[in-house]
Amino acid sequence: MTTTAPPAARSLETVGLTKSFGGVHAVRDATVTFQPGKINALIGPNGSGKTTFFNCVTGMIKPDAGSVTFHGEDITRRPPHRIARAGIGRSFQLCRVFPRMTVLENMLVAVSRSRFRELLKGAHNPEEIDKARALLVRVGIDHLENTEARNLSYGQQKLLELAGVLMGDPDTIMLDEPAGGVNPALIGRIGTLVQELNAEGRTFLVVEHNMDMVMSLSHHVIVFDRGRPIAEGTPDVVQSDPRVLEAYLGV
Amino acid sequence: MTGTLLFQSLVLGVLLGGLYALLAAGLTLYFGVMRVVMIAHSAFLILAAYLAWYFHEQTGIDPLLSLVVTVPLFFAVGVGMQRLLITRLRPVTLTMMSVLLTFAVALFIEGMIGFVWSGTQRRIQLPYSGDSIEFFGAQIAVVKLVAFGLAALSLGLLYLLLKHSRFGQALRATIQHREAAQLVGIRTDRVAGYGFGIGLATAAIGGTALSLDATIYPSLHWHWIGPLMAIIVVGGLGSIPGAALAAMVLGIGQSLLQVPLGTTWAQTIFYVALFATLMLRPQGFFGGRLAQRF
Amino acid sequence: MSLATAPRNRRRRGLAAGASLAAAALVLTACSDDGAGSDEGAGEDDPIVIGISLPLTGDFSEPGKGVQRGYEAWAQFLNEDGGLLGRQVELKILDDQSNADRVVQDYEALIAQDQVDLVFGPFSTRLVVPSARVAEEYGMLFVEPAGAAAEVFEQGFENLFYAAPAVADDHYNYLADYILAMPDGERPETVAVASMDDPFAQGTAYGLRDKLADGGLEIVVDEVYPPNTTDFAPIAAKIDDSDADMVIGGTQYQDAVNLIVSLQQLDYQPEMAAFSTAPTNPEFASAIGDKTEGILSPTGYTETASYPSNVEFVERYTELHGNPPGEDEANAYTTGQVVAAAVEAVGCAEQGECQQQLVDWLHSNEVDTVVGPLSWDETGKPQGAHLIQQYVDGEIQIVLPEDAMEAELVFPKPAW
Amino acid sequence: MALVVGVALVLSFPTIAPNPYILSAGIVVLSYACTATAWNFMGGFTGYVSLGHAAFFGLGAYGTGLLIRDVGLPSFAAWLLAGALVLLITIPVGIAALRVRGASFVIVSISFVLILLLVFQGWGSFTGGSDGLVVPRPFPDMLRPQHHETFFYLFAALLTVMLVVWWLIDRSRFGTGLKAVREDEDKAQALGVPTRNYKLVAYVVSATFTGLAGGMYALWFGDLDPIFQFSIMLGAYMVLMALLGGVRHLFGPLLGAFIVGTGLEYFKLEFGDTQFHLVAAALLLGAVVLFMPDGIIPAVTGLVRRFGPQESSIREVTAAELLERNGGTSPVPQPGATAGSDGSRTTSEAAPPDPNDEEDPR
Repeated sequence: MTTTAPPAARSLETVGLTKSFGGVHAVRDATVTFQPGKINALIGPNGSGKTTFFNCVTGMIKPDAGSVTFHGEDITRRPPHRIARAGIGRSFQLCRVFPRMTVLENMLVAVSRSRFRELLKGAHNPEEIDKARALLVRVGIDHLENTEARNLSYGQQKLLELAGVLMGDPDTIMLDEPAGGVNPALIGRIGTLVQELNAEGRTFLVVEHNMDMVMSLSHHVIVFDRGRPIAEGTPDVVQSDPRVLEAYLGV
Repeated sequence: MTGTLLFQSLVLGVLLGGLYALLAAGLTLYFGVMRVVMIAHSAFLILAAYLAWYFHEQTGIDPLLSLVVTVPLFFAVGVGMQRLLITRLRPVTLTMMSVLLTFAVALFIEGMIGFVWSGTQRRIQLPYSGDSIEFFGAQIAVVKLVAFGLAALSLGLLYLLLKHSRFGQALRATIQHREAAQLVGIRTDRVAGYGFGIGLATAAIGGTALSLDATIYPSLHWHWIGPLMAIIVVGGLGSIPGAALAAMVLGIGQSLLQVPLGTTWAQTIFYVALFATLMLRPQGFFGGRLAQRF
Repeated sequence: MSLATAPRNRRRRGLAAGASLAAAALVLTACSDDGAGSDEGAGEDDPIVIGISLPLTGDFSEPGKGVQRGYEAWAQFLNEDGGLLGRQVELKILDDQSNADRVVQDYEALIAQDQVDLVFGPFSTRLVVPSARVAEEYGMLFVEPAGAAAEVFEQGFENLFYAAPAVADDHYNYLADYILAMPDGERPETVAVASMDDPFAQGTAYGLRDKLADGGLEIVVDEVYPPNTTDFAPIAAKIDDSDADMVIGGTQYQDAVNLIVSLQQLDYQPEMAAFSTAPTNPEFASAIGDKTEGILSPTGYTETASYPSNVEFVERYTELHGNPPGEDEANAYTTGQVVAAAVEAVGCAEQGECQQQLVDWLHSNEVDTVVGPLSWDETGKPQGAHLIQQYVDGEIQIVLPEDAMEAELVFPKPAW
Repeated sequence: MALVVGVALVLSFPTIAPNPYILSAGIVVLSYACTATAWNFMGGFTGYVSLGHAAFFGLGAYGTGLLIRDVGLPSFAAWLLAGALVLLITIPVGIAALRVRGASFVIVSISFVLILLLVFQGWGSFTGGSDGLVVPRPFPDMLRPQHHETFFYLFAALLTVMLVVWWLIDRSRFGTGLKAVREDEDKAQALGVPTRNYKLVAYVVSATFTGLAGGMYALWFGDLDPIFQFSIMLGAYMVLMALLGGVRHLFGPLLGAFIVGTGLEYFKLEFGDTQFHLVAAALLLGAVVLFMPDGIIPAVTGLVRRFGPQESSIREVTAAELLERNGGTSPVPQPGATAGSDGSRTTSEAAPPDPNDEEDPR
């Protein structure tokens, strides 16, 4: 099991992160510090490199240059599963669950990462299953635990994905467009969940296009354009920044 | 071993490498546009060789002329295969399932060739089959030279097409970053279809070239697919110049190794190179960044 | 266990799996019962059923079909003449797809399920050894037309007989004697050998190679290539570079064509060139562009041989097929003759005791066949040598041994 | 209960079988079932399709044969040691194969068969080369029918071990991690699953069992030839059998092996002297990939669901008939019961039941 998150949140920062695809700079020289214990939002126009940045931080893509530091430790180029174990959980754009596994099995993936010796012990222990069920209750899909995930509605899958991430007890959670494609009622529910979890001491990093959600939820907003941060600050400050308007409207 | 033999082997290696290069370019092209390892590539190669042989057998005309039919035909089959078969697969499992699907296509072709033309080994007998010309002390068979010329010409055309045409740009953009290509307005589905067509067209040309100087039989394609797959990994999956270069290097290597090691062991160079590449530089030795993610 | 899959399910699938296996037995019984019409302890009028497995598809399908023609011709002629022991013979031929697993299954089915009275051998050394073992373990006589490699006779089979004049290693014996008898200054001094990686092809080439090496000739090239080789340029380059006086090809058919064309492309002109199997094929000359002059080849069979049964065989076969029989057909026919001779002598043809009597009879008797009189040692190895043929004036003719000679051996060979 | 009947049927097969040929055909089907089940440790759990498992089959077979011939080990000790050797060899191969996802795995798996074919053909002094290798019989005194019977039980025992291990992994944490790799490897990794090591372990287990099946085959069959042992077709049949039956089901590969095994026999009898068996295998493989990627078991249960309890599937009829034929000791299962109790399809009221849906909802 990973360390249970100490309420004293840990810091995540990147220095000069750069990644290009065949001559196109998706992320260039991005130096960003996220505020620990807060809800951080990452916004920017389409193609501004947010998702690539995300993927570089979580190890899904190896950056060409630069570094990622988590709680003082350099985690650049570590494989994704080790970054996850260090305490960074993430969701995916367009929501990804394990479609041919039941909801409960989906939940248990995050704890199947234990040592090999434990693996051979066989089945999941009751505490894990209890914990999974408790989290399902929390997100409100506990009645579906034996359903295959592909039979869930899109919104239910989003909730399942979030619950699955929580199984690993991450202290920093990165969400890629949590409100994308979801009805307003569910957006409210996700927002509330994020706030509750943040109140428990978890740091959030949210990539989002839904400005209402960003502005109402986040404490700190970072604006990306063409692969690098161009502005940051509280929602109010960012909203009135002319560079942000320029980036969005292409003026 | 004498200097002449060495030079002769070198020349043979270059001639062989040319053919490998053309075929590997096709194989890596499918991978580039669709992330598909096209096991049936070499089966189509053998099919083209059979068509050339059959054409010659029936008409007595030079088998090279069969290209007029086989190249457009194979192009159309390639586009059709991409549209009708490959796109039916679920994107999540595309790489794995496409392997099985193209494997099934390969078996089907092998079975049908055997059914139509029987398992007998075939070879085209041309008036110039035994002819050769001397080149700085090396004897070069005319048929091999024709085959190499055909391969080199096709590769050259492919290069021009990719470098200097709008379609080529779209194709390269699709290979490098499909989503980005879509964002700038490239219809990647159509491009992928044409990419498949071009890949199969290389098999048509390669097959005809092969038929000039080699025996063909239905199960021969297994003999080709292994080296070709190794070449595209060494060259970097999806990289056409990488595939061509790797093909040349390994073709020459095979030919030279044949002198001290013999035919059987010389063939292992491809697999040794494959394993070495995956261990040392999984993205390939001649560029190609795709490999890391797929 | 709270995970999704209920245990109840599992059991049901277990049932299904078990049921399938039982169904397998039934299906298999059903599929295979309809074919064979033979009961054990058949009456006087029932035909004698002979089980054979042949590679009718796959790598060995061409020679396999030749063997099939030979067997069928034998059965047809025999039945026209009144059959065996007064009973008609019936062949039951299965296709083994040139696959060893299959050939064993086939003989197992023929012997254990169809209860055939006799079995004949399949084609190719690779398939002879596994199938001979099945026959051996069921105590069946096993006469085979094609397993000529030495290893066939090293397995300790007691029921196996090879129905041809000589094993692979001895095919070139006459040629070896001829070369070694030549005066020192004249005979070839350097030899290049290239052989397919195949027990039979290597047997022929290495038989000659070893005899020549013992006789003081120098082996300058010794190459082995896998059966699927199609590009012979590198091997030809090596042979050409060695400038050997003589080239020996341990070949089947197509590889010989390819190798010779590659050698011609390099304008390599040896004093002597010997290739196994291929040159006796009727299509050989046109396949290499008629540049055959002087090529040597061993053969176990010649349609012009004057053995009485051969004259009749060639005549009737030519009448039936429009062309004279080749070596594969003749070897198959020989197999039939050998078994028929034993059956007539012992007076029985059925599984059980009879088979051992047939085996014993063959070990101690000589049989006259279309390839001449044959006799065997205790391992089933025939005691003879092959004739040597050469392309002389565009025709393949027997040049060795002298008592069978149709033309004088040409040496050094003219340019090809 | 039903499982017991199934086991009883398998065990009584040698007595039911009318002659040694049928028995040997049963062994072939069982050996197919062993290889397909072994393949399924990799293919079923992780979704990585290996077309080259024939390599491990051949290594197991040759390893067993060579250890008996050259080292003089007793047959079954050689067999176990050969399995251990396959395990060791698979580790570096697996590391190379799994360096890059998907494509390289396929390429390495096929290449490994081709390279072993070359090595085993070329290195004649060690492997016997194209002359083949004769593996001495473990029970030289047995008559052929008896020999078949013994090996039928040996194969059945090996298959049982594999099935039990598969079942254990299926319900373990390790199994959950592997299935997550199959469903979405990136996502699994992002949740902390060390996917590469998991895949490697699954690959090694799969290869080792395939090697053991190969070794057992060598002891039974006796004659090894590189062309037949290191054959791409053998690997392709493993995939076809597993996929046809259903890779996510314990008995899927077994069912597939039964169908393909008898199907091959049928094609041989019907279209013996043509290449049609290749075409048939190709069409079947293509059809499974395109239309039935989950295999027969889910497809049939789906059908049963769709047509309600009054209809019954072919499988049910067969099972019922066979039960009757064998004395009807257990009640004939009600077709409806299967439909209702299939866990993989169980849905609660919240999700719309759509049993034949092959697409992901997203």
